[in-house]
Amino acid sequence: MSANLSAIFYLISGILFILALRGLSSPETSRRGNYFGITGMIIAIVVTFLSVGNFGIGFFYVLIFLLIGGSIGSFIAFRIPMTAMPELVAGFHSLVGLAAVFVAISAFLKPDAFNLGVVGSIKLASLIEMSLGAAIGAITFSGSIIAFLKLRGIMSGSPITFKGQHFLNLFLGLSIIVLIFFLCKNQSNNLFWTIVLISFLVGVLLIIPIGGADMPVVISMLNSYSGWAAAGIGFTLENTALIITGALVGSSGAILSYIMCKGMNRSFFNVILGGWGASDQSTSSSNKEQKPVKNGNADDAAFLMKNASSVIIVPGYGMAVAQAQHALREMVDALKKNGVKVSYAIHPVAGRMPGHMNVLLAEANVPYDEVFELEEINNDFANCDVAYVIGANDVTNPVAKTDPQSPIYGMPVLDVEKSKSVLFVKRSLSPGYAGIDNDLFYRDNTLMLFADAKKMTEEIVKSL
Amino acid sequence: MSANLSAIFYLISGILFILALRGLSSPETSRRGNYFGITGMIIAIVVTFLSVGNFGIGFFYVLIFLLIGGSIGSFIAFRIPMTAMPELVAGFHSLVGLAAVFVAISAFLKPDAFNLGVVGSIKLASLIEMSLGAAIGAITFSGSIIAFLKLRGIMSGSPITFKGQHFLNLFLGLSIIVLIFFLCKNQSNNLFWTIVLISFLVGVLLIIPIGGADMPVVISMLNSYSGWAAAGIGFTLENTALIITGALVGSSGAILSYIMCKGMNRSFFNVILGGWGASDQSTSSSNKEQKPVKNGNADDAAFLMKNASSVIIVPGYGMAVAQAQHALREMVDALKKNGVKVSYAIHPVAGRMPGHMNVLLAEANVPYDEVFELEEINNDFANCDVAYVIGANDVTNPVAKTDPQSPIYGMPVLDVEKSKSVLFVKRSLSPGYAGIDNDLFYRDNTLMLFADAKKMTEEIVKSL
Amino acid sequence: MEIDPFIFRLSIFILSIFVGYYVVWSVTPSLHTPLMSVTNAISSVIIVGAIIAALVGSLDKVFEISNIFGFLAILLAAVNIFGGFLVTQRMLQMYKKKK
Amino acid sequence: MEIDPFIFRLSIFILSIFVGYYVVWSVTPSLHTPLMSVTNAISSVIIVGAIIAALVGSLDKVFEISNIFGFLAILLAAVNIFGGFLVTQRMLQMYKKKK
Ligand SMILES: NC(=O)c1ccc[n+]([C@@H]2O[C@H](COP(=O)([O-])OP(=O)(O)OC[C@H]3O[C@@H](n4cnc5c(N)ncnc54)[C@H](OP(=O)(O)O)[C@@H]3O)[C@@H](O)[C@H]2O)c1
Ligand SMILES: NC(=O)c1ccc[n+]([C@@H]2O[C@H](COP(=O)([O-])OP(=O)(O)OC[C@H]3O[C@@H](n4cnc5c(N)ncnc54)[C@H](OP(=O)(O)O)[C@@H]3O)[C@@H](O)[C@H]2O)c1
Repeated sequence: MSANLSAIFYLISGILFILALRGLSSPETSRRGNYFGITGMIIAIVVTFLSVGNFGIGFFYVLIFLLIGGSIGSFIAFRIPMTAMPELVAGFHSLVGLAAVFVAISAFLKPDAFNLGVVGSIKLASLIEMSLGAAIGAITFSGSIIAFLKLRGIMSGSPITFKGQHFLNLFLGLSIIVLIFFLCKNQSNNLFWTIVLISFLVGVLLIIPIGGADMPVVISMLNSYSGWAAAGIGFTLENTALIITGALVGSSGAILSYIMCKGMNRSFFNVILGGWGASDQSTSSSNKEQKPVKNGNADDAAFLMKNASSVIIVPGYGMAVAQAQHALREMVDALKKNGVKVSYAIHPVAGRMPGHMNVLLAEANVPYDEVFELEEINNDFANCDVAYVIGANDVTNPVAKTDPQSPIYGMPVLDVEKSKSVLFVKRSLSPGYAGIDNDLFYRDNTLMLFADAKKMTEEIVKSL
Repeated sequence: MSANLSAIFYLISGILFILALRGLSSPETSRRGNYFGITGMIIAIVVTFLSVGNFGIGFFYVLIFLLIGGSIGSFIAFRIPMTAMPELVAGFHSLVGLAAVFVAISAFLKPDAFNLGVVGSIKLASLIEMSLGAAIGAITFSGSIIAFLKLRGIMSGSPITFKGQHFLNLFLGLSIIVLIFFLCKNQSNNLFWTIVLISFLVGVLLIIPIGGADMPVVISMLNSYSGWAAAGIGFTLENTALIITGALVGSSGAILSYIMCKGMNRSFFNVILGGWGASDQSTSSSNKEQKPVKNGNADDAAFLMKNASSVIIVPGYGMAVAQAQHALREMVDALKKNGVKVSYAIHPVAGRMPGHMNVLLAEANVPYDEVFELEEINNDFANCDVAYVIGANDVTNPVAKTDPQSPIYGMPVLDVEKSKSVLFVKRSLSPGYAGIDNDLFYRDNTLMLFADAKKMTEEIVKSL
Repeated sequence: MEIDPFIFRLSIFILSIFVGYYVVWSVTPSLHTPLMSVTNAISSVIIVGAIIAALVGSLDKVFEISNIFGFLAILLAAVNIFGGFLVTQRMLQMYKKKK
Repeated sequence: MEIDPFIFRLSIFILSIFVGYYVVWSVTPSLHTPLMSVTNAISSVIIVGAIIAALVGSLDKVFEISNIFGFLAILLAAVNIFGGFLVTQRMLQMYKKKK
């Protein structure tokens, strides 16, 4: 296959990837978008086979490895529960990172295969691109592994900090740059390996000080890194598909982290420099327990909602933990049979991942046109009879509107307190992710339903 | 200047142009955006001088022509009244189109200057690119001239149609393609000139059947054409800045026409195939004059608004015609002094150009945060005491919501009828651009103020 | 193994179309009129071609036929560049926030 | 007068960053989770490099050291490609309109 022809096909596959992301602008077009993505990938792979043109025994092994990898991937994809999406994404990122490292290593060991010169005198530009690609890839790999372990609960979610941590990171980062500089001079194998090793270390060190609950921002940031690594390798291999995709993924990941930080009203650096959620948690959760709260049970809740004309459901992280989405759907079906108008209100950072709640509700067969974003539904609380807050906390906390001292001040919140009555389903009065008390628990129009979200919802279904 | 260096600078200027358009996402960033655009242009021009490197007497003449053109442009820019923006844009487009034609001609006559081969054996790809660029440029030129004449009122705005018009256009379009094909074979001068001439003719024929009021869609479409012409020339000259800019302008113009058509709920083809607004106009404007309307004067209006707690202003094309924006601002100031809450509601296709009303209001020093888009303000009419509709008509017509037979059915409209009372300032009961009667004139809560928009508003100011 | 530069230019062209598409959707409707005038101004970057057309050739024969077309194109494009950017600036200057 | 292909690639890179920027802003927030999984899948196009790494070399020495790294990279990327696209598909399948 001529270089020109394959360049055109790589361009096409890059464009198909753009269309894949574009499809996600609405659920209707998203499935078609995914097919575009798959087509783009197939084109890229086939074109690569044809332009290498080596269909010997090696090709056979390539197919085998593809098949093994593909089977593992498919198996995981079908088996993974929807609640485990955050760690799945983290895990997958680590693989992309490692693959980038391996490709860079192989290019370094056999530059002639990639038209980059011969061993010991690789073209300068290629050398810089491939070592940057390898370094970023390695950071992505080990960082994602840590994120995975924290999210999966294998490693404790609490931030690991020590003195001089930021200095150490800075030092290591600079030393990578210095080493790349020397690598360009003498092209020594050892230097290259050292760069890769230090980068692995940096990945670990960068992520351990970040609290478990901040992992979503981190995942998205690592996503961005994996894109930049791919783009770096793309420059080395002079491959348009890789460059386009790398830039796409790189910028999209960065923007997604930005959107998340904005949704929480925190700065990106605040998140990355770590350790915030966990430390506050203990201090503020103790002093307010004495205040009186209204305590309800499933029958009270069922009675209130049955007689309401409209109910808004506000799901949060607790719904995911309790896997209460199916029970919730049943409850809503029962309410609808009673002629109650029900809709769902999703806060942009409800849960632990952007879009987390939407996926879970979709899994429970909730039609997406009953599910509304904050701006779409926030005015409706004033005209609604019952707000059913299930496992959500911070995203309803009015302190974000009133107290400039509060860590979540300025974060947009759902105005549940405007509805006639508010039901809170949670297990205790303990605070949510931001570690601050929620004044709503003590209000007159609030009824607390202390229980696991799933159990409580199932009981309500029974009472209905 | 080396080819590489100038390529980098052209890339930078392309990116600055992207940033210029990006700046328009909000009024705050828009001015900086414009500076980016200017910087990009300066870079492109300077780099071209440096890479041609010919600073003889020719360079001197170039500067002179630049200066003359620049002075004319600046003079026009400072003198033009804001109400004349539509025809100004049309006029400017024609110049870009003609410039593209001239550059293509010059490239055809002296291909060696552009590294495209020698006279008589120009590279095939370049020949196709330059003849396409010339043809599109020529269509842009003559089409824009017609649009300009119609908008300026020099030519009648009524559609000029004759039998077989579309066939003639189709035939001429095809013949251009055939001629380009032969041009590639024998590179004859005469063929090239013929292509340019036919294209001029096509430009005229394409635009004459379109009614004067549809010109805004046409302008935007011609804008898009001028972009594609520039991109075509960009390929010929192998210039990144031109390619990026051409594609930007080409796609942006196309989308703007699409947005306009969507705002009017008409298909693009419906607009382009022409002649719709004018023919209906006469038929429907006669039969309803008998119905009773409530007729008011300035004092009535002043009384109503002074005692209102909130007023929404709905400006339309008539405000632009009457140049009533300054008087309107004075009226609003007077009302605000009386403690009335006033805001402005702008329909996406109010006036005769997208954003037309916004510019006029801005000219009259109306702060843009008092001016709202349809979706932002449409719910507020229900809670508002007076809607002051000044020179607007179609954009308030409720028939768009109720009558599937109406030509504007499905177009989103401003719900002025929901406010307690509606004041309509216009000179008669005659319909607006779409040529259909407006039921609101005959409603109980409507008061018609028959007068020129400016005069009436000034009288109201006096009565306040 | 060399790739024809045309393919790169094609890639740049297509990606720019995407950028144009998205950039315009992100423009606020109240600035659609300035958008039209500024796109007009930037499309006059065709002046780049005009300058080349005007300048190339022997130093003494300034007004050969092909050069003349170049000079005319410079004139037209210059009207647009100055006119377009200035009128846009004039409009944008008028958009003010409430004091 | 030849332009270094690197500059073209740089242009493509920069324009793609713009496209990525805008494309993501246009993604509806309710699909942010599928967005993360699909970007993960498409970034595995790095498999292109892996295939080259695995295949190039003499026909009989399939498992030279550099090839081995290529094969491993293929394995990892393949997990991602299949896993990423399939899990995205599974999620998207769940988003349904009211019947
Ligand atoms: N979505 C994202 O992308 C993202 C990313 C990073 C951070 N965050 C942060 O995450 C937070 C999300 O807010 P949120 O309101 O969804 O959650 P939240 O504020 O963390 O509160 C979750 C609540 O659920 C309750 N809960 C836990 N397990 C439960 C169970 N099995 N049954 C019933 N209730 C249970 C907990 O109270 P009990 O212990 O009393 O039961 C807790 O108060 C925000 O602060 C946001 O900034 C989100
Ligand atoms: N904005 C765009 O981009 C665009 C593009 C193409 C088409 N359009 C079309 O233009 C129309 C815009 O709607 P619109 O409501 O703004 O305007 P309109 O429906 O055309 O109505 C304008 C009204 O202003 C009145 N008028 C004219 N001169 C006046 C003066 N000197 N003083 C007072 N009143 C005067 C006219 O009534 P009298 O004669 O009785 O005074 C007329 O009914 C829509 O139909 C839209 O589809 C818009």
